[in-house]
Amino acid sequence: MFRKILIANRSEIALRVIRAAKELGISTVAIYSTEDKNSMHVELADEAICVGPALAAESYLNLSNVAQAIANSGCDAVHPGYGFLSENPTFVNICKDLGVTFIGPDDKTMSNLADKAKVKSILNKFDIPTVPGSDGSIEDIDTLKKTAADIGYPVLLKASWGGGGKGMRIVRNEEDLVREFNAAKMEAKVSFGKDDIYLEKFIEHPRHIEVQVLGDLYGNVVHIGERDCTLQRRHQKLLEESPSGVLSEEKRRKLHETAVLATKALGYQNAGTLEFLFDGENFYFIEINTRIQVEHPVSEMAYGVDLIKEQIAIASKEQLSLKQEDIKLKFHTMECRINAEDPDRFYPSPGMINKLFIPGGPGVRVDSAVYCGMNVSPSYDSLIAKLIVKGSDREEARLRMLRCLNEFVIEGVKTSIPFFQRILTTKDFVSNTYDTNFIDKKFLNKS
Amino acid sequence: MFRKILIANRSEIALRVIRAAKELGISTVAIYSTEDKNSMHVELADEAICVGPALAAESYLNLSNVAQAIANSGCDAVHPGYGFLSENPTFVNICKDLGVTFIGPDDKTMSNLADKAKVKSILNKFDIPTVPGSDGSIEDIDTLKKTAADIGYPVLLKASWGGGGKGMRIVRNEEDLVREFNAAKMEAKVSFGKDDIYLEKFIEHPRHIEVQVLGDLYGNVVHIGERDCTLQRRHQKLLEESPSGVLSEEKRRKLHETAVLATKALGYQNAGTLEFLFDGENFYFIEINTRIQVEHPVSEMAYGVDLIKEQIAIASKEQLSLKQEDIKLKFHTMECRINAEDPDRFYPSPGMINKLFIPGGPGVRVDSAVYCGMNVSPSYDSLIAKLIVKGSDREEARLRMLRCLNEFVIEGVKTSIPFFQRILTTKDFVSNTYDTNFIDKKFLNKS
Amino acid sequence: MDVKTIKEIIEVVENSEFVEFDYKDDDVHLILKKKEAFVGDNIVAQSAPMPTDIQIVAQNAAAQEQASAKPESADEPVDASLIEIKSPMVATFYRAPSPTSPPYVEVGDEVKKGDVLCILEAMKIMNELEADFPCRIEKILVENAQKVEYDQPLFLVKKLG
Amino acid sequence: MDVKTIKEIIEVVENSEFVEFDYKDDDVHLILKKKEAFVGDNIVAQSAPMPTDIQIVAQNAAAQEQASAKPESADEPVDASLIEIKSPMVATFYRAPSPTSPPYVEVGDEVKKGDVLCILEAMKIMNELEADFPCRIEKILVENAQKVEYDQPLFLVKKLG
Repeated sequence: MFRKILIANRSEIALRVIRAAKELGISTVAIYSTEDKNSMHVELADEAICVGPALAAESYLNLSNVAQAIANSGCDAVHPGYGFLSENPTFVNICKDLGVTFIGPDDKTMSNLADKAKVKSILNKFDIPTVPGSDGSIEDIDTLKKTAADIGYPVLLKASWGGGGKGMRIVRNEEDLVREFNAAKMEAKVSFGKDDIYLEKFIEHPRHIEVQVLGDLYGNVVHIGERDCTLQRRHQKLLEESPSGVLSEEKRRKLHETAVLATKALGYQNAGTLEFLFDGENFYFIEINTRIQVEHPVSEMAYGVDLIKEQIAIASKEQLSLKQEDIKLKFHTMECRINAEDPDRFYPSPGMINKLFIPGGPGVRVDSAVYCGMNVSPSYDSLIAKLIVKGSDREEARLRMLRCLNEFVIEGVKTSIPFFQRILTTKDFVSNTYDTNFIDKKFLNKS
Repeated sequence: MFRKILIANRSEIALRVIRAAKELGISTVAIYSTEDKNSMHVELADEAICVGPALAAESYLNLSNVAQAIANSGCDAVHPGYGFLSENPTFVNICKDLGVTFIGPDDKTMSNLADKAKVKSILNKFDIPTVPGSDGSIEDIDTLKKTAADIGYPVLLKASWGGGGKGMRIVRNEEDLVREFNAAKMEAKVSFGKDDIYLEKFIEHPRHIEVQVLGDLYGNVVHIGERDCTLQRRHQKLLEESPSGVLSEEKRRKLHETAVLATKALGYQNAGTLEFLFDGENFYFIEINTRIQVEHPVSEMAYGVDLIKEQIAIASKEQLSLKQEDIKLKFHTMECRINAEDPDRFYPSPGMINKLFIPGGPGVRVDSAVYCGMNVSPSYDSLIAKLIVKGSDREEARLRMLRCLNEFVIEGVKTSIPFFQRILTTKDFVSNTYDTNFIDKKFLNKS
Repeated sequence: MDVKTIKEIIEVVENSEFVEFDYKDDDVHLILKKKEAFVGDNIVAQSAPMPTDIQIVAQNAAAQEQASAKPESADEPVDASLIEIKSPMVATFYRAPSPTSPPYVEVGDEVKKGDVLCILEAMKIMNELEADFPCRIEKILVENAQKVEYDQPLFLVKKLG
Repeated sequence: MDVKTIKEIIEVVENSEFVEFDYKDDDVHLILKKKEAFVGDNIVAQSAPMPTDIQIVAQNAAAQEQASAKPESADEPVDASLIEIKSPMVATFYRAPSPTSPPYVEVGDEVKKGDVLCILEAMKIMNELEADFPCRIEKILVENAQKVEYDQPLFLVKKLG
C-alpha cells in the first residue's frame, strides 16, 4: 500500500480522495491555486503545495508545476480525480518518469481508449454493438443508400467536421435520403467550409446508461452495476441514478455481462465506466471513461462499495478483493449535481456563501467542499455539492431527494436546487419515461 | 396515513421526525421556545408554534401550552421524540382526549412498563432472565445468606433509598457477607437516613447491549438487531455500534429471540428498545424503553430501515410491512454523540458557533440541527450532532469515524470530538475488550 | 491594500454590529461608518434597545407583558413609546366574554391597571388577561377567535400616567 | 495587518461586550466602534473612499513580486516599504549555480535590474530568477536546496532608486 498520495485536483473530488486515503492510513498532499488557498482540500490534507495562480491552465493544468510538486512532496502515488489532468497520457507518463504510481490506467491504455475508432473496431470483433454508421465520410450516392439500408432507418446524417446540430438531418425512409444528404452537404459547406457527411443510426429515444467496472492488474474484472444518466442538459449530466428503472432483469444482466466482456477485450485496468445508449431494446456502446466519474457515489451507495479505496488498492498492485457474487444491489440511489448557477438560465453564479444548511439524516450523502463563508470562484466549474440519497425503491429515493432539496439552504449564490425541485415533480420524471433530450427539448421549452 | 404531525420536541430529533414526515407527504408542525426561535426545526417545519420561554419546564414540558398547540394546529398525530414528554403517560392521555394519535405506545402500556418490578415479574414467567436479586430489602441475616447463595457470588449490596455508589458493596464470598452487609447498612444510614439494603447479582464486566424492536397493533413483532452501548460515562451513553462485536452468532440469535419474546410478553406496540447486560455468557434484562432512542440511527444504517417511518406507519394502524426474514444486516455502524462540552471535564460549553464544517462523503450520516451562526443554548442538553458511520466491518467503521472526527470543524464551543479521538485509538476500544466501567474507571483515570 | 481586500473588509464590517471601523497603517487609512454612527445625543433609533423610560412589567404568569420598541408584525415605523402586550400562553383569543357581549376594549379606550383586556382560552379554561398598568389601546393585533402562540403580540398600547 | 487578522479581531470584539476597540502599534492603528459607543457623542460625517496613496507593484510573470505590508513568514513588525520577491513556480531553491560557487546574493547586497538572485530548479531545468528592479536584499527567506511552492516569498528586498 502507498505511504503518501498527492491529489492533483481540487474541491469535492479532492476531499473524496483525501477521505479514502485517511481511512486507509495513507497521508495526503493537496495541490492548490492561490485562489483556493482557503479551500477545504487544503485544510484537510496533511500537506499542501501551491502550484500557480487562479487560472487552471497555470495551476491545476500546469504540468511542470504539478510534476515538481509531486517530486517535492515525496509522494509515491498520484490520484488525478476527474477533469484536469485525469485523462492526459503525458501526465501519466510524467508520473512514471518520477517513479510514482498514477492511480488509473497506464498511459498507453489511456491513449488507445481515447481513439474511438480503434475501440469500436476492437469491440466489434467481440460482437459488442456500437452505434452503427458509415466508415468515415460518404463519397457517393450508392454507398449512401447501401449503408442506410444496411443500418436501417431512421438514420442520422452528420457533418464530419461539424458540431452543434448544423448539417445534421434525421432521415426516416429512402425516398428522402438523397435530398436530405444534399441539403446536409450544403449546410455543412456553409457552416464549416467542408461538405463531408457521414451517416449513423438515429436512436429515437435514447437513455444514457453506463456500467461501472473495476479491473485489477491480473485480469480480474467485476462490474458495480449500472447508472442511468439520461437526465442531461446539452450532454451535461445533471442527475444520475442506480439501478436504472427502465431495464428488465434480463436486459440488465446482458448489459453487465457486455460491459465486463468489453473491459476484458480492451484490457482495461482500474476503475472505468462504459457508456451505452439504450433504445428500449438494444444497447449501443459509446465510449469508455478511463477515470473515476463525478457520479460514482450513486454506485457506491447502491452497492455499498468504496470505489476510491478500490482504485487505490488496484494501483498498489493488490488483487481485487471483491467477488462478483458478493457485489449485491442494496438500495436505489439518486444524485443531483448542485451547481452555483442560475436555475433558469444556467449561467454560473459565483460569490460568497453566507448562509448554509446541508441536508442530513437517514439515507443521505453529501460530497462537497463548501462551507459558510466560502467564496465560490468563477475560475472553476460550478459544482458545489453532490447530493446523493438512497431509498428502498426509486420512489422513496425521489421523495427523499425532494425532502433534501427542500432542506438545503445556500445563500449568496444562485443554485440549481429550484431546477431540480421542478424536474423531480414532473410526470415524465416520476414515470421514468423521459430520454436524453427531455431537458433540452421538452422541459425547458415547456417551462 | 396522517395528514399533519406535531413534533413535541426540538433540535436534531425534531428534524429527524420532520424528515420522515416530509418523505411520507405528511405536513409538520414544530413547537419551540422563544430561545429556539431561529432553530432549524422551526425553519424546516411547515408551521411552528411558540409554546413558552427558554426554560423547558415552561415550554417543551408545559403540558397546557403543548396541548393547546396540538389543538390549535389541527394536527392528527403527535411525535414526542425522546426526552421531554416522550415517556409521560399523562401526555399520552391528553393526546387521546384531544383526538390525536400519540406516536408510541398507549398510556397504560407506558405506565405499566415504567414499573420495573412489574416488568420483571412478567418476564420471569417467560423464563427471560433479569438481574437476579432479593425481593426488596433484606430484613435478616438468614435471608441475606440464603439469597446470596441462591444468586451466586459475587453479589452487590445496595442501599434501597440510595444512589451514587454510597452504601454499595461488592461481596465475593460468604465469609465477608455479614460484615459487608453491616457496613453497608451503616453507610446507608449515614448517607440517606435509612439503612435498608437489598442484594443483587454483581455482573463483573458488563456490556450494555440492547435490541431494537417494532411491534404493530396486530401482535406482529420484529427486531432490527442489537446495539452495543457499552461505552458510557456515568451511565450516559457516548458511543453506540451495531452489531455488537462481542457476540457469537449463537448468542446473537438467542438475544434477538429473547427480545422478540419479551416484547410479545409485555404486549408492547410501536418502536421500543430492550436493554440487557451481558457478562460474556448470559444476558440479563434491565428495562424496556418505550420510545425512539437517541442512538436509533446505528440500527437504521446497519439494517437499511427507517425506524421513524415505521413508527408513523404503526401508529396509523398499518400492519408491519417488514418481515423478519427481509431485515438483513448490511453494514457495521457506529455513532458518536458530539456534545457541546469540555472534552476533559465534561462541562457544558454553550456559545455561538462561528465556524463549521460537517463531515461528508461515503458511509457517513449526520443528524444535527446545527448551522454556522447558531447559538448553542445553555437551556437544553448539549447534544449538537450525532455522527454515524458505516463500514464493511468494525475496523472500517472505526477508521471512518476517526476520519470524520478529524474532518469535523466546530468553532465557538468546545466539543467532545477530541475525547472521541482519544477513545477510538485506545487499545481497549480497538480490541473491543472494554466494559461499561471503562470510561469512568480506566480511561479517565489513566489520561 | 487592494480592492479585493477592501471589499472583504467592507463585507465583514457590513455584516457586523459595528457602526464605525477605522484602520490605519503606514500606507493606508480606511474608515467605514454606518449611518447609526452619525446619530447625535438624542437617539431614538428604530433599532434601539429597550428605552429606559419603560419598565418591564413582569407580574404573574397570567398577565405577562413585555416592552418592545418594534413589534414584529408592523412594517411601518412605530413610536418607540408604544408597548406590546403579548400572550402569556398558547390559546384562542376572544375579545369578549361571550359572542353576544361587547368587547372588553376597543382602540382608543383608556384602561386602568387590572382591567380585563381579553379572554385567552387554553385547554377549555377561560383566562382573563388583565392590564398591568394604565394604558391606552392603540391597536388590536389579532382577530377575535384567532389562535395565538406564546409571546404573540396581542395589543399595542401607550402607557399612561 | 492582514485581512484574516482583521476579520478575527472583528469577530472577537463583536462577540464581546466592548462597544469600542482601539489598537495601535508602530505600523497599524485599528478602531472599531459599535453604535452604543455613540450615545451622547456628536460625530461629524466623514465617509472614507479608497485611499489614493497606495501603490501595488505588479511586474512580469517571470519575476513576480507583490507589495505586502507583512510577509506571512515573519512574526515581527516589518517595514511596510519592503517588498517580497516570490517564487513564480514550484521548484527547488538554490542560492548558487553550483555547490562550489559563491551565492548570487547575500543580505545587504544591492542588485541592479536583471541581476540573478537565485536558481529555481523545476523538472531538472535550472531557471535563473532575475531582479525586476534595483533593490537591496534585506532578508533571504528560504534555505539553500529548500523546496518551494508557487508564490512562496523568497527574498525580502528594499526597492532602490
